Amino acid sequence: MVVRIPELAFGFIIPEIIITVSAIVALLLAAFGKRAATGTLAGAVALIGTGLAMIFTFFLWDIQVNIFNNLYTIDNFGTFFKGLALIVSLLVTLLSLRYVEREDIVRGEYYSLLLFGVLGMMIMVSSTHFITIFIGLEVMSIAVYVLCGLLSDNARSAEASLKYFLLGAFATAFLLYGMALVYATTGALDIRDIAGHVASRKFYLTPMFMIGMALLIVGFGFKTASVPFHMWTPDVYQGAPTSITAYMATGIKAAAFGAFLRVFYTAFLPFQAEWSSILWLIAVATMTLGNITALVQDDVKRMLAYSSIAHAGYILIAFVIGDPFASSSILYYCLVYTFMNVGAFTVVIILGQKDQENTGIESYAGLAGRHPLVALAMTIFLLSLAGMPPLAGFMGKFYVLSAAVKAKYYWLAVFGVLNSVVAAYYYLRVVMAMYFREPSGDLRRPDFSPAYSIVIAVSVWALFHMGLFPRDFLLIARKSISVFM
Amino acid sequence: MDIASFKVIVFIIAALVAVATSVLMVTRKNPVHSALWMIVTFFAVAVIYLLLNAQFIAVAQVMVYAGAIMMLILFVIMLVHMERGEEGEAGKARRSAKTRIAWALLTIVLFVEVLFGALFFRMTGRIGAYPAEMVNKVGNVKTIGSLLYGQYLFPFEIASILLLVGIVGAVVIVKRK
Amino acid sequence: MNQTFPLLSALIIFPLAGALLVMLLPRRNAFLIKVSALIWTLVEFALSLQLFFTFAENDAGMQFVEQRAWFPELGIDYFLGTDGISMLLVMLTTLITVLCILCSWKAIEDKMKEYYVSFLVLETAMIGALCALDLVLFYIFWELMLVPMYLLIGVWGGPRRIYAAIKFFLFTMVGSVLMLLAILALYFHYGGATGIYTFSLIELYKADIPAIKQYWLFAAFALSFAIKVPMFPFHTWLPDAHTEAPTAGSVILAAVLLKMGVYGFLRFAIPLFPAAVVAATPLISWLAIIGIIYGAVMCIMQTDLKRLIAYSSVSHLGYVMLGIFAFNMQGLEGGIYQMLNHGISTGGLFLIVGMIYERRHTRMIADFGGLSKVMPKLAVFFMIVTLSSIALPGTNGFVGEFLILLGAFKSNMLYGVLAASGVILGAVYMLWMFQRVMFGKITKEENRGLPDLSKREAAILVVVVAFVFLMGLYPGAFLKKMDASAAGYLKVMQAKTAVYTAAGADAARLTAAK
Amino acid sequence: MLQEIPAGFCFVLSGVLFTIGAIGAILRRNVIVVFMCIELMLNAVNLVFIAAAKALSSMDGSVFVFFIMTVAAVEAAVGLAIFVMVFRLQNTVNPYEINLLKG
Amino acid sequence: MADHIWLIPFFPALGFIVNSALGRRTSKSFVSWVACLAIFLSFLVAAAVLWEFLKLPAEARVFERIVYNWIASGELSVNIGFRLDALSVIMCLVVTGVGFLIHVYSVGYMHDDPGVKRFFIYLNLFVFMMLLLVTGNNLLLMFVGWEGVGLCSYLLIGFWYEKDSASDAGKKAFIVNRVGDFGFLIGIFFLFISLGAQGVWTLNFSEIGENAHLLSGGAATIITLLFFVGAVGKSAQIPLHVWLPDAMEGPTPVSSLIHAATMVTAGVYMIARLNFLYSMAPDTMLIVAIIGVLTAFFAASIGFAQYDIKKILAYSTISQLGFMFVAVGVGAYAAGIFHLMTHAFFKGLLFLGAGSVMHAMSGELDLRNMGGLRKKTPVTYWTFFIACLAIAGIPGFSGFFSKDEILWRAFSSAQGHPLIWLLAAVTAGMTAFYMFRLFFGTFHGESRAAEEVKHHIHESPRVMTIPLMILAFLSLVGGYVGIPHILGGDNAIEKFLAPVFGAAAPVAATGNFEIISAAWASAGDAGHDGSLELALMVASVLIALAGIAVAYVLYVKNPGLPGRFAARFARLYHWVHNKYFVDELYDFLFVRGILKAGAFLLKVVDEWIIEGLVNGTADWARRAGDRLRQVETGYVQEYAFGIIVGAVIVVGYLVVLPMF
Repeated sequence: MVVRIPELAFGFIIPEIIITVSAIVALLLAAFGKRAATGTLAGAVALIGTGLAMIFTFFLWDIQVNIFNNLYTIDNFGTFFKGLALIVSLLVTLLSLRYVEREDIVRGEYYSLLLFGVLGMMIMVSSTHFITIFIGLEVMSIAVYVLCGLLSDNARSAEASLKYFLLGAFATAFLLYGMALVYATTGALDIRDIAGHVASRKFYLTPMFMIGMALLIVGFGFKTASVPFHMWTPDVYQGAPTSITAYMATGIKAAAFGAFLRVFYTAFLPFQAEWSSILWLIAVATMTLGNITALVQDDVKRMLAYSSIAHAGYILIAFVIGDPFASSSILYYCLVYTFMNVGAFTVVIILGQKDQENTGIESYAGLAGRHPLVALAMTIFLLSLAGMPPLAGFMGKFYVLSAAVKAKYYWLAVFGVLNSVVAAYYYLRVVMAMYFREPSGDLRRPDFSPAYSIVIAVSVWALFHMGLFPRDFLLIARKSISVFM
Repeated sequence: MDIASFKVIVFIIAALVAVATSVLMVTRKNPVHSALWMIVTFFAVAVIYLLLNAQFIAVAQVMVYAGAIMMLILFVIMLVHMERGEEGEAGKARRSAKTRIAWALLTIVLFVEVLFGALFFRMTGRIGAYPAEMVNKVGNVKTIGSLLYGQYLFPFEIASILLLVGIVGAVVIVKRK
Repeated sequence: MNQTFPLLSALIIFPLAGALLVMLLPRRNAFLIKVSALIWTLVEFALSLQLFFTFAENDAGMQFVEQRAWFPELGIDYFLGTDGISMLLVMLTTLITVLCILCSWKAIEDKMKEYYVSFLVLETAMIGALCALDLVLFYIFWELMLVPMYLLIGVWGGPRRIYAAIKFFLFTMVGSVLMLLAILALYFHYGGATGIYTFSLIELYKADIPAIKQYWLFAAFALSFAIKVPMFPFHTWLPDAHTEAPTAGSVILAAVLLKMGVYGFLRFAIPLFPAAVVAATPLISWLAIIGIIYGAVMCIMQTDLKRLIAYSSVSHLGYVMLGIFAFNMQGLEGGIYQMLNHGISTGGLFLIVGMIYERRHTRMIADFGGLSKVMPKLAVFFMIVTLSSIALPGTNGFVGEFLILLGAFKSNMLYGVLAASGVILGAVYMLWMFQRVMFGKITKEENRGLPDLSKREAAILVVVVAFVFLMGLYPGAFLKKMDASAAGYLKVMQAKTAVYTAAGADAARLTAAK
Repeated sequence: MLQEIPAGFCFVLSGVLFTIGAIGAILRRNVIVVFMCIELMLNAVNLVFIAAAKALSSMDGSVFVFFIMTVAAVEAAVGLAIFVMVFRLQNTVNPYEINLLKG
Repeated sequence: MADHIWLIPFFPALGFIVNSALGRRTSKSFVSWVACLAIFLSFLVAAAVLWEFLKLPAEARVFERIVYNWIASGELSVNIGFRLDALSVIMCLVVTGVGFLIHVYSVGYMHDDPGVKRFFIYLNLFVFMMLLLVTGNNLLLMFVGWEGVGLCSYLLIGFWYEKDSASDAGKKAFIVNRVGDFGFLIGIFFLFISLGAQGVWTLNFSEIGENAHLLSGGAATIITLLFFVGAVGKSAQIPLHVWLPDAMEGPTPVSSLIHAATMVTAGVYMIARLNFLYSMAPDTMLIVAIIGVLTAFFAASIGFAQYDIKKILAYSTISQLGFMFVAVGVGAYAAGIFHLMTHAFFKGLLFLGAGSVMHAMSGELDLRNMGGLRKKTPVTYWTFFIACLAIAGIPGFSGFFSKDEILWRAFSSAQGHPLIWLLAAVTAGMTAFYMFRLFFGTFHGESRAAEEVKHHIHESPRVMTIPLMILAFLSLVGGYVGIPHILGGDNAIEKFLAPVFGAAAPVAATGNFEIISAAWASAGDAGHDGSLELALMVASVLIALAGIAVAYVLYVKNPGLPGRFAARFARLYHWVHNKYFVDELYDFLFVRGILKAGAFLLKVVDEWIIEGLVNGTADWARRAGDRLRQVETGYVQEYAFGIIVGAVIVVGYLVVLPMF
């Protein structure tokens, strides 16, 4: 009996450690600090921690190493998604600084959970083993289940939390069942072992393995909000605190895609023909359903939720194709999507008040007259979401579509572009309300704060920068994806 | 009766008990009854674990599930007075019995599909390094322990964080204003 | 001016810089905003004059070329250039923008800053789309045109502006997204065949694409451009957009944006897919002819001035398409020339209607009558522009229409004859409109006190009328600029299509032999 | 006579339990019972892991089950807290009465 | 002079520009005299050219000057260039001469009109366009003038734009003309392409003339027919004659200048100008002649039953234009131009006279309210009388020579036919009748005017009467430039024009017509000792005299008779009075037809089909969205069920499907 104590490779997980430590510090501050100042202090801790982690993540670039008995891996792919998770964390923490105060949310714990969620994401995307993936996923999920319900005395928030929790647990059961069946047929939990086993020709297609794979699709499909596993998305996104909605729409989705990608591109690559054909259907259904339902939404937050479903559909297009070009476009898309979505949700936050979110489209009427800059920023985010050049959203779509065309998935591409026309309609509805309508009801001052401005400014800048000079980012994405192919 | 057939008989009994009690769990109107039946299910499953040479897991099953989790659940049920039964008017109106049966049937389709996999199961997997004899020689708990603190140390540590998150989460939710 | 000065880039960037500048101006100072927008566009126009005068007439190729790698891994370049075709359209754009700024002087009082910013951004996009020689760059500018125009219609438009704006946006977008796919398919086809992955148009011109694939790609491009033109069955966004847009919006829409569709055909759809062009020419020609006659008949039925002019655009653009698809010198040059003409005369018509609208706040023909009496100056300008629109000899419209019809007649007599019948209908609807608005007794009391043109308005219209006559009496100034390009274009096209027509003829002979 | 319990038996049993859990999860009208059903589904998963581990002479399955149990415990803690919160705010735990968010 | 021929159109253009630019700031009289001066200067230049021509040998009488290259595209190259030859110089003289007189007349006539400046601006523009039409050296420039005069006609008919009838008439004139222009335009294309097919890409008259022989007969026929469509429109021939009577809504000098003397004759001029083409197409010429004679006849018949004096004159114009078309149709181009000239004199005079009458009668136009003007307006009376004699074809007056030449050529030339002659001769009689009906009705008998009108009746001022007198003089002597050989003259005008038409040796007719015409031609030759010509001349004079006599009987001797006739032949009268209901027919066929079709297209195609598809798609998407949103019930277990459904599908797809 050999006890294999793993080598202490902490050098490679400094970002994770920093995040954990900051989370605990924030927690301690919440527990022991004085009421008034601790919230802000915890926020600062979170910011600093994220920033530090980011710096260290940067140093991990181009390092490829397996650590902790091959349970964990540091590679560009993981590092990219880690960076993404940290960007999300940074942006969401920033915009939470004021939002949390306004909504009277328990602040120390809030930041702590936020950071734990990020930790979960980081673990999830760097794991090469089902156990670590699962644990990471759960760390992330549990944190977010709680975060969803943090709006005080708000039944909707509680309901969102409940729904997310129940369905999350339910879907996790499917995911686990899938993992179990894969394990039962291959005897391996490490995705590279699975791949090796599958490739070693000792293996032939058994139904059980396929069922396992199918159930994994269900599980990841849930986290990425793909049709028909998407139904929780609008409700939860709508009910959750808006900052957390932004967090879910960008961070969780990206991390889920990261893990999804890693598992399928490593373990199940030989079965690409099989899973890509079902994902083809799912992609089309996701885009279409997300967009068409978003058409009739009058609540902007909910509309953005549906739009996030639709965007998952676009990402799935690239997923289906599965060549390096397409995969790298997923990464780029996730990155771009982060900025535009966080930006849009920030505007949603700005327009809200305590206990009154003002997310109905009528609250946006005449915004351009009252607050031209906010309206302009929102327009930029929405247009980017709609894929208008020269914003980054366009480049994202452009790469996805070019990948589709390159791989001769013409119909998928046609569905994609037609959907983007449908999508343009509902994004423009908001623009329309902001610019074309006269304001209705009482005009209360929106809730400005420098933190919001920074988030918005950064997002706008990022959208322009990544739209006009996408090269570096796509090259990074390519390099990241090259670990698989 | 040799040990093997004894095992099978025990397995069959435990399996039947598990199925029966889980059906009861699902069908009881009173949540407290459901919870109690569930505990029985967990015990039955624990028996099967024992049969499958997973002594540690069997014990953990009894302790964690049947003990901790179910107690917690029962506690909450009592706390919020949910034992009164669940069928509110709104729920009744929402879906007819037919629909519910249809839903159940569709779920059973899933089962049939899974069954399909189970029936065609072949030993295709890679044989691991821990045959039963070896494990028995070392001891099941020790083996798992050495794995958890050895090879799986990393997720184990993360699991501790997970527990922390769980605690913080539960506390935050309850203490929020 | 030496050739190394990046004139085209300057033309593209300059309005954008102006937009930023205007954005930074204080909102209170309306006059400052207006004046700086005006000066900015005037300087832009002056810059474009530089382009006009330094343009080498005898060079059929691209001039003022700028090429810089932008995304070399994908073969996307920052690649600009202009030839006799696009150069004139750039001129038109810069000119019309000045007029648009001028005509908005009084009409726009609400959200003035945003208005001028939109306009300047629109100018950037238009010039960019005209100069881009890289497909991705083109597409970016092409789509960029949508947003400011959408805002112009939606924010400063008429009562049904929201519907019109969204209709405009979605119609155009349906076409353009499919074009995007076609661009990509072309890119990968060419890359796959030659190993050179590039979006450079000049490079892609060399592509040799199987006929069937060409049909599909052409269909996607053509759909996009046909919607923009707009050709017959895709025209219904236009009346709404025109009707609801503010004056300057209608002007720029009619004068420049519609030309983008035709320009797209000229620059992209036709030279890239010769086989498809051979096959599609009858279809497009027939659609153009239907457009000419149908648009004219629709005009007769309209009761709203702007709607009427919008439908007349359908008719006029039908001529342009017909001319271009005649594939001879007269048709092509006539088509291009008619684009400029339509910009001037229909732009002028919208300007005039805008001026009337500013005074009366109605566009219904029935609300007018007898305006000649109270607005004699306007009547004169209106008459001249109307006549230019119905292509009276001596005005600009005639030169273009004559060349187009001649070209069409040369390529197919039936086309020429049918299209020429539009000449009659054109007179019918324009004169009837003019009569109902300007002639007769003043029946409405409100019309009695309308002031005549102000100095500013007169200045705008003088420019328009000056171009009407300049282009009508001395078209050589413009035709000469495009001669070499057009001739070169036709030569290339003939060489390209010859393969397919000959192949078609051979195939026909073979089947006949069997 | 069988030497060992065939893994297939366990898989079938697990399938049955999973299905019963799933049916319960979608039909019961008490979130706590729904949650219990989900726990039942997790148990079914555990059964597969254990059976497979046995059949494959591998311990990984058992380890995984250990983690699943941990997660189940955490979920129970958080989940029950959430239920209590919802109950406090809406005075019901019937999932059919909790639908402020829809459409 | 040859280098300065561009001055001919230049002066009116200059007048137009000066007046437009300065008009607002200067006085009425400045504007009017600038306008007159401009025309007069052109007239002087034209006269100088004529003078120079007469000094040159016949073949050299062509001046051509190119100003600049106008449109050049591919093979097409069109210049702005002018060309004067015998034909165009005559036209120039007529246009500027008569035009000048009418300008001067207008100074008086329009004196009190508030729009007088605008009037002169338009008038100058018109003369410019007309001169452009006449002097342009290529077809396209001619077309420019062609459409330009149409525009001016439109502007001037609708001069009093506040009157709906006036602006309607202007529009109608323009649109009907456009129908003709459509033919003209297609003709240009066809000619250009057909000649191009032979390697000659040109629109220049002289080059076309030199290369016309390259065209096939069929092509020539089509081309000439197309051009003829243009001529029919411009010169108000059947079936496009409907605009001219309505055109009388314009000020009377306009009717005189544009709708009698100059513009409407452009069609004749164009055919004469393109004589080399027409001579290649005998079928076309036959059609031209037939259309001409029918127009002449029917227009004259309508003239019987009109009461508006200007309308009567309008129908008379149509009728006379018919004569001219008969002339060019039978190949007698010179005769046509001759008649064009004399007609310009006497018809211009008639209109100016009518204007003078209106001036006297405070704008009254209805024949039924006139009478007895002889005493009060003597100058008008006498000049009008001379014009009537001229148009009636009384020997010695200008109309006699030109009309008789046409009649004789209609009878005798290769393309002519006795039936044409017969109809033309009858028409001549009818002309005499209705002109004298007009004359007697206006100037003789008792005044039927209202009392207050009667008081104001007075002779027009000198500025109006002097042009009348000059025109009367011209109507009297204008014919002497073309005295036929049979009467001892040498037909100077025909000789002068010969170089232009010389090349146009008529080709033998084809088809059925060939036999008949050949027979008659031989008959003509056989009888060409002069006796036949003389006999026919006498016959036509007799017919004309008979017409006058009948008019005298009916309207002076026995004024009650016409009413009884009308009552007797009520139906016929009804038809004639209503101009055979052609307007109504067109209204039904075209105006309403287009409106109906338009309404249909708008409703069905635009709004129903296309918009229906567009909005239908949008609606569909919205409804689908509504449906789909209902799936989001908000019930968490239904969401869970959704996951199960998804799992069933995914598993089924991946596992079960491949099994089959």
